[in-house]
Amino acid sequence: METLNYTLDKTEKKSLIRQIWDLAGRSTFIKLGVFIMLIFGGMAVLSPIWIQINPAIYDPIIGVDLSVNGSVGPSFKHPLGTDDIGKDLFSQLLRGSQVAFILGIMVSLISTTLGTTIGLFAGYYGKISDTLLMRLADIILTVPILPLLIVISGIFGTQSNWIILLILSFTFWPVTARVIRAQTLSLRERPFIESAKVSGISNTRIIVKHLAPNVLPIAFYYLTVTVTGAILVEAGLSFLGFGDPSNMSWGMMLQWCFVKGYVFKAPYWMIPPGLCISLLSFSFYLIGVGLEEIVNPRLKKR
Amino acid sequence: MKLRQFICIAMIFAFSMLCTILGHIPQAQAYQGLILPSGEKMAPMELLTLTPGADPTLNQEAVFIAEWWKKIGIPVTAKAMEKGALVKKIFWARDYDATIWYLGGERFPSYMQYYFSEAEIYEYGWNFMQYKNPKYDKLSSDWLTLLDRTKAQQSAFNLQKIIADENPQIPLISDTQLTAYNNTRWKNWINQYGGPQSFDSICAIDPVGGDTAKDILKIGILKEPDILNPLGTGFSDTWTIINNIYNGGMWNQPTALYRIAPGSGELIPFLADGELKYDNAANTAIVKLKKGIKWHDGTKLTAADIKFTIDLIKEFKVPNYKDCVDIIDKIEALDDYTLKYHLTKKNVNFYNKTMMMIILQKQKWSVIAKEAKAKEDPTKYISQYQIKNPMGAGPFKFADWKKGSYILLEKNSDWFFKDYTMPIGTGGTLKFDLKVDKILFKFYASSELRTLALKNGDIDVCSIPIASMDDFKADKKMTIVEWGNDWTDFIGFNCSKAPFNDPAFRKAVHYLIDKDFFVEKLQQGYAVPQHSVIPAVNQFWSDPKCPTYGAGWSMKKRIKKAVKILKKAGYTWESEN
Amino acid sequence: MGKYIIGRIVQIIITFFIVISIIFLMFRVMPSDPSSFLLTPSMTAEAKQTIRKQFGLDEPIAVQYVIYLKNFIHGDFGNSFYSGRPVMSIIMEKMLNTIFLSTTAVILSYLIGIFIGKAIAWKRGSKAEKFFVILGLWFYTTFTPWLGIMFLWIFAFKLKWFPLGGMITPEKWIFDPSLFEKICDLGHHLILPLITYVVLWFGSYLLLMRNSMLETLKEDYILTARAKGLKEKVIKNRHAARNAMLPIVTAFAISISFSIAGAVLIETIFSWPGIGRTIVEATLRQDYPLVQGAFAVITMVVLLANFAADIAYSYLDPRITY
Amino acid sequence: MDSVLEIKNLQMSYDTSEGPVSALDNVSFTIMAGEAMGLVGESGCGKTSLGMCIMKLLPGNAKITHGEIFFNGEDIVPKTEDEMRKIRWKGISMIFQAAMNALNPVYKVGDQIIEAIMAHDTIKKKEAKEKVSDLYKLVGIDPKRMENYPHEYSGGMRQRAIIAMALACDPKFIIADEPTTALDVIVQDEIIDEIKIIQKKLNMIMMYISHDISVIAETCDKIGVMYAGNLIEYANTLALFDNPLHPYTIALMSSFPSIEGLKTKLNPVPGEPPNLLNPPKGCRFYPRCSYTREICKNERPEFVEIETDHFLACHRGISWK
Repeated sequence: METLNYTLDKTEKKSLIRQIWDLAGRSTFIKLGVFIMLIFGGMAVLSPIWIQINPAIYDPIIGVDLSVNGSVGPSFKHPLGTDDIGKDLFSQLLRGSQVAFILGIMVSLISTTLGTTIGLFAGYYGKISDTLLMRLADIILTVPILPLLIVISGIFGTQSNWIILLILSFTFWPVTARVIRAQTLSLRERPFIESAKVSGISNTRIIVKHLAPNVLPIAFYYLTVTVTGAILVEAGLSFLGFGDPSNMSWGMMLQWCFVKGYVFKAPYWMIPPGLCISLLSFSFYLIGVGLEEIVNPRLKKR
Repeated sequence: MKLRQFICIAMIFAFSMLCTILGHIPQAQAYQGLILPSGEKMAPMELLTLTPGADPTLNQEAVFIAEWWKKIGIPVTAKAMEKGALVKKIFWARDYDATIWYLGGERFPSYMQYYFSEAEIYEYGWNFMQYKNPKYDKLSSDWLTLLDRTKAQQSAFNLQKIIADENPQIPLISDTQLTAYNNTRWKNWINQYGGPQSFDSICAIDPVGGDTAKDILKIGILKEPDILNPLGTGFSDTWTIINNIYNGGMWNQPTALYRIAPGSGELIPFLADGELKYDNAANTAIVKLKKGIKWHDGTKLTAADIKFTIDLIKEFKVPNYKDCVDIIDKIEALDDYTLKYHLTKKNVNFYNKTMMMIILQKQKWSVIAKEAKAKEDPTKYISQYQIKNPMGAGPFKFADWKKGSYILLEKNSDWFFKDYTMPIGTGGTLKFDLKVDKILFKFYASSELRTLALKNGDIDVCSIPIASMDDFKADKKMTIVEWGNDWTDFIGFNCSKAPFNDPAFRKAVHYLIDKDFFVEKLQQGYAVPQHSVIPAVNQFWSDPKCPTYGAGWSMKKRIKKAVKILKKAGYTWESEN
Repeated sequence: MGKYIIGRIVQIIITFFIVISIIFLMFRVMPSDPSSFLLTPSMTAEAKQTIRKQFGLDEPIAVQYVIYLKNFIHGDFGNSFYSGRPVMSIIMEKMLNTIFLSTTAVILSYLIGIFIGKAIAWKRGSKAEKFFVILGLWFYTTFTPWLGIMFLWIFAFKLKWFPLGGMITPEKWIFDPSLFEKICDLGHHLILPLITYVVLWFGSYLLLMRNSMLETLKEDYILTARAKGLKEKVIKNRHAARNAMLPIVTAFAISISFSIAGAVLIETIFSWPGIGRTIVEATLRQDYPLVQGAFAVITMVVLLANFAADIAYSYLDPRITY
Repeated sequence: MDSVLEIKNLQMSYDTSEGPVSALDNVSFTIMAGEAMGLVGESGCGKTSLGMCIMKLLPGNAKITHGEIFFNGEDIVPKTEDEMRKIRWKGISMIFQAAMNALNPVYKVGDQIIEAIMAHDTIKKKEAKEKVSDLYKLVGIDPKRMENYPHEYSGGMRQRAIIAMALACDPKFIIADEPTTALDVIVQDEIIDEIKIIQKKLNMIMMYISHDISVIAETCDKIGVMYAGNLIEYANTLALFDNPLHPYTIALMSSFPSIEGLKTKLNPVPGEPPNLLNPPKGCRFYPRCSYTREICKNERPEFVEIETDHFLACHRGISWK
């Protein structure tokens, strides 16, 4: 990744985001990714509206359709059927969309911001701060994430999405930090940084004004890829029974399906959440790969 | 154009966040803001429960109970915790308002004493509800010394009535355990205590068809036992295996010298020969042993083995059996087949626990005990001792254990009780045919896979989830056995903390719990609502006349009744309409 | 080289020490009590205290920590709370099963991923490239347990081609089969989890290889090779792929170690008695020593794999000398 | 003398996401046996593209749209990749620009040369090795160094090794693409001398690509000047130096210090090369030319022989005739 040589000339007129958008428009991957993502965004928005139709039945946590006996398949009233106690699966799926979006995006925002900042500072200042931060990153990278999260979840005794969010954010930053640091190291030697240094601009200002814009495209790439990681890890945790039991994420839906013994009996219960998890993480990864091809010139067609 | 797209997506995110918040706004209730008689507004509380992965039913019960309690303005939320954390919070720290927990599993319900007596309120004690009632304490400790069964039963009913009226806990439901077996291979399963996988059932079943010698009974279990040491393990799945090697021996399969008939609560001799002779004045008991009982290696099981076991447990203070031996001052082997127990105090635990205790072979265990004494921590050593080849006097011998896959037991052809008929329950008899040649315990990681394996014929018998009931009912090859669980869920209140220190409040919230909803919805009919601390399946001890707190009522009626009780007790609301 | 290796070993030891210390501390501050799982009704208060004492939970944290480290240095991970068995023997037994499955899976998916990745990078811009990239991405982001369940459902439940999980068929092993039968049985059980693993993972190698290959193809020596009039196959395999493999070798060693850690989900779905499942179960039972031990072993494996990858890299790339 | 290489009206363009880029246009020249031809021009003017066209080593998005390349009397433009493979290195070989990366870092240098020989001649490895050893002596490297990896060579040695590699199959024609750019001056001189000597000794034809007209003047018999994908002037070295006709050539010459050390004023060419995505309709040098006329703007000048062996593409030159 040290070959990411995407530096932007200060004299270019278009803004960075604008440029990425212009290029993104040409990537099939990004278009497909955004398309899928918008569908799930729509689902997240639909969730509260759907609940308001009949809160007593469609609430994903406490709504129970008393007229239903046991788990039933799709019908007009319940587009995806109900679970074994008569709760609407469609409303659960919609709520899951919200959880996945909020968790995934928050985790990636926090961890990428953290990673970018740490990477910039470690790369720019070097010396002890660099060594310490990168050793810390190494240690975090050494520890396998899912088992670690299981252990931490077990330790907390009770799970909430906020705890999962925090843990994920603090385990995901090192990947970004490493790449950003490598990039910063090479940028630091560039003439425009040298000249900025000579002209007496403060270090913080150099980092914010000169370095940060140049590493931003890579940060964008990690921003999308981390969302995938966060969604998948949260789903895995929930599936294993370490998720937030007070909410209804997709992993949680699968877990309920599993503990109630409906996995091989009720495809309408088992297939949608798994498919949604996979599709949403797929969409973010697609965008990520599309972005990578843009920000990494070595992958560009000649 | 592209920038507009970006703004669009950003707006969708913002909107969805907003909607999320909107979607979580609670519904308006008729009664809001409960005010205690002391004039304070009731502080928000948590109803603790287990995570869905650990126990889905308990988890959902808490969610719905919290919802119902909200209807009369109690600010409650259900909170799921890992088991270890929950135990620490309720048993150790006592830092909670209300929790869902479960109890039972004992044929003789001695928990009536230790769950509710003031003596157990100390840290780590069993009375985590911190229920104090001197009258109850007196009655329950007396009850433990009553040897007369009728009197003891009446006394137990009185105890249950007090609990039912005072409501330090609210019993909820106990589920019906469902077990299915392959009837093309096996027949005549009996539903004995502990379910069809119990030692009794295995000893009594018949294979279908002729070639019985080749028949392997394949049982699917979920958790692989890690240790086959009866002194160290406390897990029911492990006990399913150990019972068959040792003739039973723990609370979930109480069979040793005697066993308890579930209907009458009487002792039936098993290894023992005839009635137990208790000398009330000297506080001693004499037990005779049947002659000709052999260990798996062919040596005789004698009184010396029993004496050795009790001495061993006393000496090493093995925690699992401590209360079995604590009441024994001294044990003598009068001859090879006669034992004399000297008791320290009068306590029915002698009948109900000591007589059901596991028996270890002196020859084998004296070697282990000797090794243990040399160790730094003998108790730890002996209770964690890895027994490669566990040996008992039971119907099956240990044959093979492939870690991670299976445990194999082989028939003990010299079993004393082969073709033995013994009275069970209220009148029936049970014949230990012992026609099973081998038992194969297969381990599965999930009940899903285990159920499928049963369907595919990979295993012969296992517990099945409610979800599979319809399938199995429709399957002619499968027979389903239902048996009532002797455990019950309950809500325990922290009786030392307002407002749960007020019996009226506890009574009011009891009225709000629709146990029938749990039975019908959560368990789809495969459960029974409980009204007494002792599950109804424990026929002899459970009081059938406990108040039902509005069985069959509608929620409206329940709310009305609860509000009435609370108003009478001086509770008010910030707003009611 | 020697100096570098010593430096790395010191680094590994320090990292390992930090990780196990953190794990230790995490368990000591957790709000739950392991003895809760050994509580049986009818256990007296004294008995409960005895159990706590047995596990050394009544000592102060500092003392526990010193004892823990001392034992660790002697290779003693303590005994499991749940079963009392030495943790090391449980872990070794489970680890073997996990390594058997994961390593086979990683090698297979690695070979498939590299083969396809190489081919599609060569055919840059073709429909096949787009197809495989999207396919690889899709499987890479598929939710593992879900795919496992789907495969079980289709191939084991509906079609009955494969067993429903587990590692062996006990019935077959009871009657002392020949070694060949044992291997066949093991293989039969291995196929479905293996396929799931491979399907899930080949995508990541495919993408890695493709990207690495695309970067390599831009190098001047590829042009030289073409100018030299070498055959396409020679250029693709001898020049491009050989160099593109360099970063993938590092990825390989690391992914073997991570597959061991990531086995949690697959092992749960397929009833595979491995270390991943052990971690989940041990965590649910608050079995500190077992979780600590398993975690320590996994971390060690990861560290050693990284180390091995570095060494292997230096052999494969003559430019690198430590 | 026979013409070994003859290029007629070569046109090549790259497909890019923004549209086709006309990288080569209207390129025609001939190299006779034994001759060394120099190609000069600013960076990005298509010199390397021309070299690649002759080798037919174009990237996937590049296409020869028009023209013929005769090598030994055969047109190689329609040849398939397989046929081309046989011509490469054996017929036409190349000394690459970036010596640093032209050698595969993971193989021994000797092996890489042997590989080239083995790909074309069916000889035993031992013989090939001997041949490489001879080549090493020829270019002035110790044959023992064959067993080393590229990173163990110094820059100059690497360039020599590349020359040895280019000579491995006794090619008829060598394209030297800026072989000395990355080297320091002294080594540069040595290498250039080396190339010159070897070329004469082996009697090969050579195309020497460089942006440094002085280097070319030293090495080559003929000089071609390229500008923005066009070959604008082609003549004998002496003729060109005596009488540069194209304004760009004139400007180019004056922008380099003279070899004789005469102090003339350096005149850098003002402006920037045109964007080849959308080249000027007429003469491509028109926007920077100081002798423009109306016709230059609209009509493209033909590449014609103005004097014997002196070709030119300029309206000014044509009008002179």
